[in-house]
This record gives sequence, C-alpha cells and structure tokens, in this order.
Amino acid sequence: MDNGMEEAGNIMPAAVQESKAAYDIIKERFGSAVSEFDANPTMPFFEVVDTSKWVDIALFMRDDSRLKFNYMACLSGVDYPEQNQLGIVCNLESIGHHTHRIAVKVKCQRDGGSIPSVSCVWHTANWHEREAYDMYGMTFDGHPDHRRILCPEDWTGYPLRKDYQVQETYHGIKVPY
Amino acid sequence: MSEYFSNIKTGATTIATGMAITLRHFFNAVKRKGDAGIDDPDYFKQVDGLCTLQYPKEAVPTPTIGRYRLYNDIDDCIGCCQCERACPVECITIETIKVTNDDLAACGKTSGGQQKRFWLPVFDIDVAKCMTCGICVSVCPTDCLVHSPVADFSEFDVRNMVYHYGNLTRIEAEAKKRKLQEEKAAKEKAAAEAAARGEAPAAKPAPKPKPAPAPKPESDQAGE
Amino acid sequence: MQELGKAELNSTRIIRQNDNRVVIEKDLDTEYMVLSMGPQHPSTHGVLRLECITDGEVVVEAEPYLGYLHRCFEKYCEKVDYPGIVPYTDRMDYLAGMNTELAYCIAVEKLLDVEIPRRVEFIRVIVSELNRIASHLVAIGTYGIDLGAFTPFLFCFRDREHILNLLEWISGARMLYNYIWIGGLSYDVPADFKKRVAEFVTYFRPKALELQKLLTENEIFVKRTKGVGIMPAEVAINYAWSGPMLRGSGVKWDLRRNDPYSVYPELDFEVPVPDGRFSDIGDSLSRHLVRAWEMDESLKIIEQCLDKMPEVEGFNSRSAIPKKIRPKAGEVYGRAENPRGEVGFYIVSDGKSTKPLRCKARSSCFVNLSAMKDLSKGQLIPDLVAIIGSIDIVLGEVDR
Amino acid sequence: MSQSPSLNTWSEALSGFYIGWLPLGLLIVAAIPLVFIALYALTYGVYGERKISAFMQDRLGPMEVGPWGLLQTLADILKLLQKEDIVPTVADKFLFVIGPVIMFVGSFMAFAVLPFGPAFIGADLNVGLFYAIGIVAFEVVGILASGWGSNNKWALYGAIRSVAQIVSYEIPASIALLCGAMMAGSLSMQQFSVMQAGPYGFIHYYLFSNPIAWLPFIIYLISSLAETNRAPFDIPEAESELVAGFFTEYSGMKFAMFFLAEYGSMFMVSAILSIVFLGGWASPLPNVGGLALNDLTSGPAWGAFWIIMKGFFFIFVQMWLRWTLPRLRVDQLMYLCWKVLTPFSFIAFVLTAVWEIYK
Repeated sequence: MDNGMEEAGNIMPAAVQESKAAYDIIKERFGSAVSEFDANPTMPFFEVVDTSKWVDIALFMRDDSRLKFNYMACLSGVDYPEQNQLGIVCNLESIGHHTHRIAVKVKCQRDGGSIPSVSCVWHTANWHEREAYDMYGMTFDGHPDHRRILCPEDWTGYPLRKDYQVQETYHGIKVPY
Repeated sequence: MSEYFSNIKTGATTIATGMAITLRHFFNAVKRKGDAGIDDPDYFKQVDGLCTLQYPKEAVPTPTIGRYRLYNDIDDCIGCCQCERACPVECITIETIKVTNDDLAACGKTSGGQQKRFWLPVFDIDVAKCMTCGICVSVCPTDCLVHSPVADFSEFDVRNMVYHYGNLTRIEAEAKKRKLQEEKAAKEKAAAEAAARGEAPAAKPAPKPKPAPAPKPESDQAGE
Repeated sequence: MQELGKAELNSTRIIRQNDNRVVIEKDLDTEYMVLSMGPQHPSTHGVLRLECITDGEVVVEAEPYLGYLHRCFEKYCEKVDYPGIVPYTDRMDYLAGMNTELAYCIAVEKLLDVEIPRRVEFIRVIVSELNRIASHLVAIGTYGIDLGAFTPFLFCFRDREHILNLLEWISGARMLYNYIWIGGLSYDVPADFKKRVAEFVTYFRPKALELQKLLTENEIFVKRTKGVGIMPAEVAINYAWSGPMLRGSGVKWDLRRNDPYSVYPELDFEVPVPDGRFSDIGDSLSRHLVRAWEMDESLKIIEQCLDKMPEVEGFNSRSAIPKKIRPKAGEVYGRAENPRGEVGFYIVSDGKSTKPLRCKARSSCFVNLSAMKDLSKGQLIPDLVAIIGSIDIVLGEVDR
Repeated sequence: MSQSPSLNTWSEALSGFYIGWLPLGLLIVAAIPLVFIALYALTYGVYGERKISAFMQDRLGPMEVGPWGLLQTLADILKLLQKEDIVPTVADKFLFVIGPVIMFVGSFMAFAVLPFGPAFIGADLNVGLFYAIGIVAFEVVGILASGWGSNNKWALYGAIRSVAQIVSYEIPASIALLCGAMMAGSLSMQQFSVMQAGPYGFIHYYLFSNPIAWLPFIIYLISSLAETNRAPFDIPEAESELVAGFFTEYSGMKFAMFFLAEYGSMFMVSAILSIVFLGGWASPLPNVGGLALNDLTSGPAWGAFWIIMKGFFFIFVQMWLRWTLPRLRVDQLMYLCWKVLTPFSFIAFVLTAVWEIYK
C-alpha cells in the first residue's frame, strides 16, 4: 500500500489483494469457521464465525510460514446494539516476513458473552482485552489477568456500551459532571 | 584487566568532557538570550547564555495568531449559535430572542452590513472550560468570535472566568420576550403560515431553565 | 551432601554433609516487601503506579496500575463530531500533539477519500517532525533526570522551547495545537517560517552534539543503561512494541517506511537501529540511542521538506476540507508513527452521522508499557526506574 | 605541639576567658564554627548552589527575593520555620527526632579540629585527623535512626543504602588521608598546614611537592563525595528512585537540620582535603624576587581567608560534579569503592611510604 488514502477509491488495491491471499489460506484451513472476506478498501477484514476456533485461528495466523501475522497492531472492542452483540476487531500484520495485513472480527452475545482470549498468542492482547472487558463487559476465556484496567475495579457498568447509563454516585462522589 | 583500566579511562575522560561542557555554560552565564519573539529575525542569534525570562516582567511575545482568551464582539454577532453547537466542551451558552420587526433598526447591523435578527440576552463563555481548540472561531460566519493572544487571564474566583457578552439586561430581555409573544399572538390570529413560526417561542423556553444560575450574571452585570 | 528435611516456615534445612555430620542450616528470615511506586513518585512520569514486590533492592514483580489519568477519550469521540475530536487527540499524547493529530486525520481521510494539497502534506511532515524532536527531547531529558543528571534535562527543555515557539507561531498554541485538520490545516504557515525552521536546524545540530557528549557518552550513564531491561526482538514484536522501542530491539520497522503515508516516500532518511557497537541490542541504552539518532533523521527530513515544499501564491490551507464531514459507512484503521511508536485510530462510521460510531485509539505507550511486568522481573529498583524512563511513557496517552 | 609562636594564640586566649565560673571564651570558641556553618550554608551553600546550578543549566536561579534573589535563602528559612513539624503517628518518635540532631551534631563536632587560620582552632588535638575521620562516620547513626524511625519504605531503603555506602567509603578515604599523614608525620591538623607553609607558596603543598600525592588526593575527593551523599553518589536520597531517601518524612526545621548537616559536612570534607593536600591556611602565593607576596598574605586573618577559600573551591567542585553527572547504581557504587578506590588507595599508600623513606 503505497498511499492508502489515494488508492482507496480503486476497485481492489494491491493491499486488499494481499489480504485476500492471506484470507484464502485461512479459509482453506478452517473452512466454515470463518466468514466471507470483506474486501473494502479501507480495512479488509473477515469474521470468525465459530468463536471457539478463534485461538486456533490466531495460532495458525501467527505461526504459519505463509501468514506470519506476528504483530497485533490493535484490538478494539465494538458494540453492535442492533445485532445484540459485542465484538472485537484485531488489526494484524507481519513484521519482517510479509507485507500483508488483515483485520479479524470476533463477536459474542451482548449479555454474558465470552470470547476466547488470545493473550497467549500475542502478549499485547493481554491489556487490549482487559481494556475491551473494562469498556464493553465481554469476558475473555483463559485470560491470565482478567481485571478492569482503566476504570476502578468497583466501577459499575461498561462505559462504551451504547446503552450505558452512568452511575449516580461513586463512593459518595457525584459522578455526572 | 585491560577492560578494567579502559573503563576507568573512559570514565575519567567522559566525566571530564561533561564537566568542561557545564563549566563552559557556567562562564557563558554573563550572556542572556533576551525576549525576542519567534517572528523576530534575531530570534536564533544568541545561542549561548541564560535563557530564563522572568515572566511578568519579561515575556516572549505571543504571536498574533495566538489562540488563548476567547473574545466575542457582540456588536457583530448575529446569534446564529453555530459556535455553541460546534464547541466540543460546551463552554458557550447562548440565548436568543427573535427581533420583532419594529425593533430591527434598534438591533442594528453588523460591521459587514448584515441585519441582526436576534437579541442576545445571554452570550456566556466559560473560559475556564474552554480548551482553546479554535473550532468555534472557524465556524463563526461574521468573524466576531476570536481567540485573542492574551494568554494570562487568571482569576481568584472561578466564577469570574465566565465572561458575559450578552447585549440585553435581564429586564430588557423580559420586555423583548413579551413583545415578541404579543406580536406572535397577533400574527397567529392572522395567517396560517405564522403557525409554523409560532412554534419557535414555544420551543424557546425549553432550553431556558438550563442556565440555572441566571441571577448571577445579572448581579455581575450590575456590579459592572 | 544430602538434604534430609526442610521446614517451610523459616526455611530451615537439615543437611547431612559428606563427612556424615548433620548440620541444621537456617536462612535469615527474609520477607518480601510490597512497595507502592507511584502514582506520586518522581520517576513514574505522571500518574503511573507500580506495585513492586521487592526482595531487598531486587524487584521480584512489578504490576502496573493505570487509569489515574483516564479521561474517557473514546466515550467523548462518540459525542463529538469528526473535526471536534482533533483537539482531543492533542490531549492524548500531549508531548506530540501534531503526530497524533496526523494519525487521526489520516484515518478519517482514508474514510473520506479526499485529495490533500501537496503543500499541506509538506507542512504536516515538517510540523510532525519538529514535534517529534520536541518529544524526543523531553524523553531524553527526563531520562537524564531518572538517572540523576539534571543539567541535560534543562538543556533539552531550552531547545524544546524553540520548537514550541515555532509551533505556536503557526498554530496559535504551544502544546495542544489543533493544527492539522481533516483535509487540511487550520492556517498556512507564516512567510518567514521556512527561514526560521532552517535557522533552528542549524542551531540545533551543535546542541544535539553537546547533549550527546554530556549525557549519552557519559560513562556513568552508559553503565546505568547498558544491558538493563533487555527485550529480544521476537518478544518485542509479540508485545506489539513499536517506534523507538521496537527499533531499540533491532527491528527495522518504521511506519514512515513500512506503511508510508503523507510525503514520506519521497524523503530520504534512515531508520536507525542499534548495531550492538554501543549497546546491547534491546537494552535501555539502545532505546535511548535510537531516540537520539532519530532526532538527527528528523532534522534531515525537515531540511528536505523545506527544499521540496511548493510555494503557492494565495494558498488556502483549508481548501480541501470538506464542508460537512460525514464519511460513508465503513471502518478504517489509520495510523502514523508517533515519537513513541505506532498511534492508530480504529474508526467506525455509520454513514449517516457526523459523529463516529466508534473511535478507538491504539496508543503506543499503552502497548509499550504492557511489557513492563516482564521487563521488570529481577531488576534492581534503580534499574526499574531506568526501564520506565526508557519506555518513555506519556500517561495522557496510556490512560487516554 | 605549638611550634610557631603565633599558632593557636587567638583560640587559647579566648578559652582562657572566664566570667566568674562561666567559661564564656570556650563557648565563643564553640559558637564560631556554628555561626560559620549557619552563615555559609545560608549564603554559599544554598544560595550559591542554586545560582551555580542555574548558571550551569542556562537558567537565572532565584531572582525575586531581594536583589538577584540574595534574600531567597532567608525567605526559605522563614518558610521552613513556619511549617508544621510533622511526626508521623507510626514513626518511632525518639529515633525520628534524634536522627537529624545526631546528623547535625556529627558534622558540627568535626569543626572542633578544623584550623581557621594559624591562630584559631577549636581543639588542637594531636589526633585531629583521626578524630575528624571518626566523627564523620558518626553521621551514619543519625541517618540510620531517621531512616528506620520514619517507618517509611523509601526512608528505610535510603538509610540502608547510606549506611552501606558511608561505611564502605570510609576505607579508601581513611587510607588516602593516611598517605597525607605519612607525608606530614603527624595527625595534628595544625601541623599539616605548618608543614606545607613556606616562602614559595603552593610549591610547598603536598599535592605539588610530592609526585604521588595526586593519587590519594583524587581518591579522597571521590570518597568524600560519597561520604557526604553528594551526587553522583547521592543514592541514599536518590530523588528519582527513593523520592527523598531517608528524609522523606521530614518537614520544617528537622528537614532544615539535614540540610545544615549536609552543607556542614561538605565544608568539612573540603577543608580536610585542602588541609591535608593543599596546605590549609598556608598562602598559595610565592615570594617572587623582591615581591614578598607570601609573607604579605600570611597571618591569622589571611589564614582564615585561605582555608575558607580553599574549602569553598572544593565545594564548588562538588556542586560542579553534581550538576554534571548522572547517579551511580548501588552495585556500581560498591564496585567503585571496593574494586577501584580501595586497591588504588593501597597502591598510593605503599608508594607514599616508599617515597617518604627514599626521598
């Protein structure tokens, strides 16, 4: 991707083709566990349909010599109120091996949903997942240190959910400013 | 063993280099940098010597573009409320009363010659909240809202940080409001298209309770 | 020698020695001490809190606690329209506002698909490189303070002051610029700006050399940092380290080269990585050196930009800014190289609203700091301070 | 002990001065160093350090109180006096209070054997140097008491570090001074100066007349920094690591006591350094031809001037080092002491002995 902004208008930029090639390898290995490839020019992604396979997919993506997604740039939690789901979006790429990059989405139920933790695959996911839990409230199965990170431990509610109502008082301090 | 001695040697030489540098600065202390502004051609002339400025007495001049205290020229303000909407921190509070037709001349025009159509009983800027982003300035259609380069405007009482630019006192505002109501009532009877305009005053009282500490600005104005 | 028994309570061991004598060995009663370092501690660079479990001077484990400066950036983003977020991004990494703004604007511009005037691109690069130098000066200066050297810190701040003056001259603010706007700049640069920046470059080169002699080459400084907090390249990548931290581990990875944006592809600059001559690769000294070298590279970039920047008569820096910023529905992950590493913005737009549905900031310090627990194991307390300093955290960005 | 007729005349005359049974003269003798410490710490110590550091860092330093900020230190003292004297509830009150007192007394008592010029010395002990070395180590007790008594983790770290540091650095420091003692053949502080006084001024100083003396001189200079907890050896109070080290919990006048003690011992080690290697109160100016500069600048008053100036010069060096160098780590500090300074001080000791025998 030479200049993402300028090429964004093209039908299928080279960067998206690279992502597609990477996706095809994953699709070949995991079949129906992953969704179709979304070839949008700004952030090509696919979704993990079978959430239980997420750690396997992650390990495969990291270790397979054709993929080598060893660098997790970002893991963001997202709220999908219309679908009654929460999700995470991981932006992955490969440092020192390939030039491809791809985004992966994993979704779970809005209430009490859980996503397998990939902090054993990419250490950086540890804090990102803690942040996603802190802000959205999905649990990450197998997370080594599953606590809130930015909000206080006894904070109620998950602030970035679309239906979040801020608590009136926190330890006697009035919260809404 | 040679590493042991080379360690001592590099230690001694680098310490000596460092000490030479600080000593040079010590002897350069007779010179001073001065308070030339960045737009001064001599800004980078004096490179050695003390660079402290004793602030209230000496100061680097703020560039004219400087984005510090918000100032509103109320005479040019047409009450479009774009700044209020654009402000990310909601530090601008505006209340408008539509000008009745017979008052248009009294309300006056902006310096650009545009007819003003709103009285502004309340135009408060809480400069303590303001984060000087300049977004309000960029949306202002008449360029009456500006960030002035005055950077130092601290107050002992935080309430004094709320600047009132409104052009009507409270009593005048009540009168204007009543006048508008009367005119509207008269019009409502008259025409059907006035009904649409008649909703405006009904909506207006709704945001009114929001600036609850309304007596405060009045007392401040009285104090002025 | 054979161990016969062991009492757990006060680590008493009963040992039969080779000559059949039975000896009861009792260790000194030692206890771990929990040391709460921060949030008000001189070397935690703000309000980081480290809960250290220490065995004498040795840190057994250090657990970082964040959130003391959490200002709900992401929640704000859902309330504020796209241009209104820019001033908030300044406040994330308040030492490198321009770079963070640039990252955010790149992300939104990707969604909007707008053409940026060339002059704007060059000005953007100049200001963000100036800001990078300013940020590295703070990093190097405070690192000196962490290790007990006060004077370099003030020299750094003296030079940073010139950069802040330059940036105030063009943007109107010293630290929180709101200068780079989506699709343009808030103002064009003043007429003398190019000249003054060129003067700054000539002014700064000898000062950087002096700083290097005073601090970086000092034997005590080298001894304090060399071999401290070594991070192997693979682990660094796995922790998603970026910027000088990752390059300090010997990985030649710079978004300006590897995911080029703006006019960086046209510019000639090196991506400095340590080669093991001055430091052990991956240690604190490497990270410090990378920052020092990067300042030189930034100066080079600025000089080239000054040469190449097109002069346009009556240039309007806001010409390409869309009237109403309402991107089409989609998602984007846009990023740029901050002085501390990769700053990315993941933005979801629903295509209807002028406010983003979701705006996640991937802050470089947050990610870099997450390795703290691993890095601090078994270090001395002074080394812990050296490691925190070399990570160069800005708590505004960690907590957002 | 006295050799020259003018030696110690002032202090002896003073100590013989009684009003009734009250030894007023002795009190004055004791009070002079106290007044000196207070004045010098106020002026040169605090104000001077702030200005020197400021000039080295391209700053102005204090400028607001008085002309060029000259009264800044007085304003600070006033502030410290008004401050609440906090004793933490969980602190060991006795140790907490006694700590700064011991520290100050330790640094003050060493002034008893410092000759302020040929005519004035508190006590012309024949083991003056030995006494001075011993009394410096007394400060350790104060540091340990305040660090332990504060019941604060940082203070404890600072105290433990400090004790380890000072006790270790006693060894190279003492051996380096022993080299000086060998050259002079005496432990009396006055005797050092007498031996190094002469018509050719600084040529008579051991540092210049003895080819080996530079080695113990440098060793003592380095270890004296460590003994007074000055940078780059300020690890007991390492600000960026231990907040404020052993005086983290102190405020008000108790805090000021630590400062006085620090500046007191700074002058003390500087004075010892200049007495042992640089002739103490002996004038550095030589008699050149008919110009009897040395004779002109000798005498009781000139002597006091010279020793104070020499002391101040080394204090300047201490400050200069402090504002240039980063801080060492604990283990590097110990490495420097045991693996560098101690062996070299033994070498210096042997070489000095050889020189003294065969010169």
